[in-house]
Amino acid sequence: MQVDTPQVLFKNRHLGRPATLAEYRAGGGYEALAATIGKRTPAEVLQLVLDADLRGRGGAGFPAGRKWQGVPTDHVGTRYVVVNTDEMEPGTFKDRILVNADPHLVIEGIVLCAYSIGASEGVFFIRPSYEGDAELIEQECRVAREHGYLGNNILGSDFSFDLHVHRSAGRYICGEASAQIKAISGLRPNPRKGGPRTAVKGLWDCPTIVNNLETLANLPGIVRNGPAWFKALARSATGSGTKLYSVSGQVARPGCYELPIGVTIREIIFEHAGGMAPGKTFKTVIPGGASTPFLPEALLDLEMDFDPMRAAGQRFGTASLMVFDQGTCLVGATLSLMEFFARESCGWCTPCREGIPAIRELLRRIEGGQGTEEHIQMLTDLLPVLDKAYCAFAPGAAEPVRGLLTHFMNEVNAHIVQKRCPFGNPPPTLRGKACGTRPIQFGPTPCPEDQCPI
Amino acid sequence: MSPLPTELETELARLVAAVPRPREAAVDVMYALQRHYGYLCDEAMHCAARVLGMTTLELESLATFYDYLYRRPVGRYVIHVCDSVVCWMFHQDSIFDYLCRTLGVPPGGTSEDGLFTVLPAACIGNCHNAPTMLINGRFYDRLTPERIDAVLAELRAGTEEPVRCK
Amino acid sequence: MADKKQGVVGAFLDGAAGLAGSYAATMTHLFRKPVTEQYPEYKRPLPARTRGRIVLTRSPDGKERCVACYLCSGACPVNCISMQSEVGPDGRRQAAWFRINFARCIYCGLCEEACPTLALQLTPEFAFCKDDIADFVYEKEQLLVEHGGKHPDYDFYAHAGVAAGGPKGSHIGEDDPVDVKSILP
Amino acid sequence: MPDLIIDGRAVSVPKGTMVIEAAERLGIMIPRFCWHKALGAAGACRMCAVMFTAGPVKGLEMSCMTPAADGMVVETFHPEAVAFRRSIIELLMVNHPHDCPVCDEGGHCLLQDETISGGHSLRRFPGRKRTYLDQNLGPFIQHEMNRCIHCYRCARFYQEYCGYRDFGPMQNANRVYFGRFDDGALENPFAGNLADLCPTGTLTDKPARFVSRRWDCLRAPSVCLHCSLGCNVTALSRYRRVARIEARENAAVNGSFICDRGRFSAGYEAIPERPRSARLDGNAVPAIEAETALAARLAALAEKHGPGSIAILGGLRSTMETQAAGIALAQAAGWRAPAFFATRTEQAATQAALAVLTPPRARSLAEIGKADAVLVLGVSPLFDAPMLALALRQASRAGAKIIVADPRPVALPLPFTHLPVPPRQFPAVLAVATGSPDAAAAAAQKRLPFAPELWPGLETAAKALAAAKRPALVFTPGLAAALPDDDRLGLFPVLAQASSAGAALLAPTDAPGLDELAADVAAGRVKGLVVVEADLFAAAPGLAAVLGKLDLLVVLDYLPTPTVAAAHIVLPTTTIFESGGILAASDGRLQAASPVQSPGDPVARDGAGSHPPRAFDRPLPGTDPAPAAFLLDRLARGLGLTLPREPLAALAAAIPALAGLDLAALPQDGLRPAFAGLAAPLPAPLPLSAESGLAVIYTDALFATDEPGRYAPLAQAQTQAGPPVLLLHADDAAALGLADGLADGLAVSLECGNRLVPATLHLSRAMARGVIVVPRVPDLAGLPPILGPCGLRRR
Repeated sequence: MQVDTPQVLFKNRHLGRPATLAEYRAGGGYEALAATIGKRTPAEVLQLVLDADLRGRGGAGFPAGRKWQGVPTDHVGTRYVVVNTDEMEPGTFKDRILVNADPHLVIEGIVLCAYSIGASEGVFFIRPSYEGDAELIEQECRVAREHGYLGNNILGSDFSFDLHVHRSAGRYICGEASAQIKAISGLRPNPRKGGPRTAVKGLWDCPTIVNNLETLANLPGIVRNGPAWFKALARSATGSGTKLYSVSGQVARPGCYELPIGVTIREIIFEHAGGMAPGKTFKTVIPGGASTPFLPEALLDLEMDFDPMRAAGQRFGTASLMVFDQGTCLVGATLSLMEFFARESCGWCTPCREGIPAIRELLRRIEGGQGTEEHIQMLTDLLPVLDKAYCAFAPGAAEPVRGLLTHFMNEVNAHIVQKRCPFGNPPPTLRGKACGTRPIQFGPTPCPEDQCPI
Repeated sequence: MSPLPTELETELARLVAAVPRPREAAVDVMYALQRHYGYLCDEAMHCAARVLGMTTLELESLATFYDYLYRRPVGRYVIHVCDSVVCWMFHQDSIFDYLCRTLGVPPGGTSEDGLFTVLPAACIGNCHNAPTMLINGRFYDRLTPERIDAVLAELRAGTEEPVRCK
Repeated sequence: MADKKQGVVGAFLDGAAGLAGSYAATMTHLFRKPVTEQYPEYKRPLPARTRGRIVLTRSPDGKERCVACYLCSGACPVNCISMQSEVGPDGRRQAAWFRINFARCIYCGLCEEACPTLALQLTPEFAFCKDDIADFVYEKEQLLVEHGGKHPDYDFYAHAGVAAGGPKGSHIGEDDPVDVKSILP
Repeated sequence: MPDLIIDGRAVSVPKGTMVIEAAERLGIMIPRFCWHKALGAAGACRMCAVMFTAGPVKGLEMSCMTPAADGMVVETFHPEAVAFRRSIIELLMVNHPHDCPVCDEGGHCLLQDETISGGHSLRRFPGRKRTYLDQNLGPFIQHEMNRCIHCYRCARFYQEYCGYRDFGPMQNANRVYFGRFDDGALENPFAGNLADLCPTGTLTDKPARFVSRRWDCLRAPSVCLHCSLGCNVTALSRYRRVARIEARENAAVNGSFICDRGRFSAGYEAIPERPRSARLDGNAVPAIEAETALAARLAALAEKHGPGSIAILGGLRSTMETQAAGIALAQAAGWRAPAFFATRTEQAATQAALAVLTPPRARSLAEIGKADAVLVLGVSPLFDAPMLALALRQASRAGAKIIVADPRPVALPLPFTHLPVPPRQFPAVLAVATGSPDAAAAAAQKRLPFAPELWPGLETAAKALAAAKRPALVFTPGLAAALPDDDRLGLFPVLAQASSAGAALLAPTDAPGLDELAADVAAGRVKGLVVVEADLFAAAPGLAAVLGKLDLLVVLDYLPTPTVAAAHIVLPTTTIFESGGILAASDGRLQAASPVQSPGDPVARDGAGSHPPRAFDRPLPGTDPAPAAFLLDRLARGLGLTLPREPLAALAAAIPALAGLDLAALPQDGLRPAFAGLAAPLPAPLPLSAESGLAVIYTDALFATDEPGRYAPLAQAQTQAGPPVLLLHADDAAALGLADGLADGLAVSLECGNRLVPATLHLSRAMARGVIVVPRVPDLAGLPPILGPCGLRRR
């Protein structure tokens, strides 16, 4: 573990077990809450968050404070905080690590957010594969309740807030805020667009704030140490705070690292993640989760921050770096991503429901050596269609394909010219079916046991 | 339709009472019935509809939408093998193929002894340990054929109490 | 100029040459084989695509091709086709009755072009006379033939994508039916 | 009022209008699949993409999801937009089957139109096509899921618009399936609209399956006569048979939809039993012979007993032309004033219900859908006027509070308060609910002291109505005299039958009730009776019982009713599909229907075997029927009388409310006259106060309880076999010693006149005490208003 970078969220990270309440309190835990409830007004907390320029860590990077400002102040009735722990984007596992590292940090952040917007109900939306984490949170919520950090009259004040866990049954689209609200309401989780924002009319038609878990976990630090401290954590001029970077793929030490915002991609991969895995040569990296394009080597010195990356035509996303080596077929990798997107679409709009499977079909043909120039033309024709889909899902799915066609066209052409996969992958016509696929060759992942808190 | 055990009825009533509106408990109730029946058979769907005051179609809308609610019979252990890009990079397809061949089932099929169902799954959030799989709420990391054999043997021996997906 | 100078003899010779030429043409034709064909006795083979009497053909499995889609009657510029569709005993759409009034038909072939199942085809048969004009109204039984006409191999239902030609998903280029309750992601 | 420019033309639209609607105002039809006027935007198909070249929105956007804003410049034919839409079509056609020839939608298919107009003809994609298995969705809707383009119109209509939850989307991604949990009939009584809504052939009209292509049908605007709402329909006819009924857009009445009763109750015009030739004493004769004989017999009767011994009786399912001709004939011949309603009271009540519809108070059906609190009094919306339920659902979706006070158990697809009160308490309920909300609790206790369970509901009703900005009252005509004089409260009456309003407008105030006519016949004061399009056995059993005393019974009708069978002389008339005509809806709206086909046997029956006749050397069989108004006019001429050339116009000129209206040129949306000038309403007597016994409440079913519907084969097929089902409050049943608790399906017999009718008794607690709910079937038409203690007994 690197020690030269400030550890805010992972301060209490222990090997193989979550931090206890005592450990969390020993590190200054719940001080922010004690200093806030009954001592600061909700508006002051909101101002802190606005000043700190805390941006959403779930992918879109929308400023959290601005989102909270949308909550109508005159609303009578319940307001909700929904904690989005549905990360299902391939390559992303930061929330799981975070919950497992320091559950009380998360709980304190949620309560602070609730206090700021005047919410009395919280829903911890968690994906099914994190069942252990759901139980952990439920357990730690009980502990927090016993100690007066949660439930009625928090810390003796007249502020009450309670949190319950809502288990999802698993679909990537549930991570979208409006879809998540529908999922909690027992409706089909199709995203909703148009009409009032969720901050005005969300869960059960009440004002609802949906924030990523990591976003909320930053609150205790901001409240305790102030916005200036938080901004100073970042290494880039425009950024603020630290970020959990999930690094996976062909690196020596895959894992989740807390590093400042603004750190370069090269530094993450080659310093913190220990460089490429033995015997592997860097080819490309997907910098922000599956819905961001492949990043060519030339851009490795890009700062990981929302605005600089957007300016470079890349996306910060969830800061989940997936590193590919020279031996990996990017057509195959894109196909794998498209398999994911095609399966996880909610089926609402045409570009997503029909377009992504069409792309998948074309990529299957190209990967299987039956591709033609016309298929590439069709892929190119489809990308702008995907960009105009109902929600951000299909445009996200278009990104890796666009990255492939922009930066790695030579690889695609090689498939077409050689009429087979130049990396030796067999045709994926029956991929995902027991058909005998690639030559048995199992992952030589180096085992950084010390990275894994579970 | 056989009546549900009293404990289960109590549990369902508790789940429905714990949330602001019964609809919110839809997934939880279906999980509970799935644990009881093994999968969501039509009878389970009718039970859920009765408990939640929703129609079977509304529940079917959800049950078929989601990944971890099974409307077809499954084995005691449902093996979700992650097939997203990082696992793919580490030859997930070979792992999957190996699993299917070892158990003698097609994808989505259940082994003859009724113990295992093999399913491909979207990213399960364990990419740093790729290739990986999830069995009844537990991750199995950095799979190799040997590791798979060991896991299957362990589960077969029943040494591990099943941690059912809730 | 030259004409004016030729004189009487020249004019005579010129006329004689013209006469001789015409006689020569007549004489050669006297000894040529006549082109007249003895029509009723001899019928010249006509190209397959000649637009004559209309028939309703059958698909390779022997079933009626016509699905009574009303496109031919819609396309017909003289409104000589009429029909009524119904559900046949095998669940397929078929014509309850199908009628072409050949007294009105202009053999334009638009119906054949419109026919999406290649059922309706024009044949080279062009001469069919009746004593009573009402006999020109042909019913389905008279129109149906026992073969596939110009397209013996085509079977509409193999491409249609509806169940009537076999179970869903069994046709050319079709996937197996979606299992709504599938547990596969 | 945002001003924008679409394709170079300026348009100004109300705030909140979407660009796709704004374009429609200019006559620019932007391609769409998921967007529908009534359902709004879903943004699912992405077909309506247009280019915004300047203004607040820039670039390619969906016109259905972009509200019009000032300064927008929209290009619908921008190359980028066209290319995008072409791609969408290409994607939709990737999986759409190749089966237009066998698809019923072909010819009026939105997808077909867009595909062809977009120039898509070759499938570039190499993949295989997706297929689905289909479901049996009951008798009305055919399912062919392969054709689905997933526009979600069906699910949005079914679940959101109608509020039924047994049909919807399943699965995700490109496997989304629209259907039911398992095979079975759709529960939604508006499900027929799915066939209209579905932009492809996924959901089509099952009874009309394979019958015809749209282009081969004769089409005409018509008006539904299966309840009193006057929904607008389009009738499609082929070969002298109504092939299909479709909803016709009328923003003021039914919007874009109709109910299944209206859609699937045609077919009576083509049944073999329909009277198609004149009959004289039981023998079919040429029409002229019957008419001559009729004139002679009527003249003789008038000679012998005086013209006052002849009465004419008009139907409540006739057009206003027919009703007016009957009235004119009676007046010209000096016969008794024509009778329409069962009693004078009913006529007065119906007239009063129309008279209260002054411009500030009258509401259309569409306005009921926009009300913010509705009190429904004495009407069970789903059965008495199905489309009213859909309007209430729309009001409820927008947040309106709905209160239904009706003795019957009421089921509605929306949250509502049900006050099960017997009819005699309607005035009390009305007074409390429309009175002061603060005094409501006290008033409720005072006026309904015996029903404490109703007090909270009444109080909520009073509060909701008082707090509402646009409250509305839906009422049954009996209550017209008791209505509060409050211009804020909108009024919408629901009448008994399609032409009740017409009869009420036209009938002279001295018109007798059918009960009086029965007494006159029984006493021998009436010797001759001319019945125009009415079935006495259903409408007036008392009169039907004494028909034998008549010297002459003449029936003009298009339905094979028992009255027709009993007649001495029958003259066949035409249906609304053959003659058209004007109908007045329950809110007094005058609407014109056009004829769509000629009378005569359908081609299917006319000819040998499966073929229509080959030679047209004989008159078209079955073409004797003529519009009843013509027949009456000819009859008048036979009697040496002259009727006005247009009896309706002449009669209307004399009625203040209708005077000055040009009935020959009614606008497309219909015309609602101001009824201020209508004859002052008679004080309608209060409904019966029953002290002992059970008050009989007739109720309609969704199908085949209206008169034409009873003769429609398809509607008839929807009725349950077996004895009629009666409904009784469980406590009443216990008091009568019939059952203890909520036992269902008791076999009972019901005393009806001098017969005992077997019936099945169902018990309920969601209904009023002291009433018995009886289906409106002819078998049970002759029940007394109050069923004595022995009227209902165990079988």
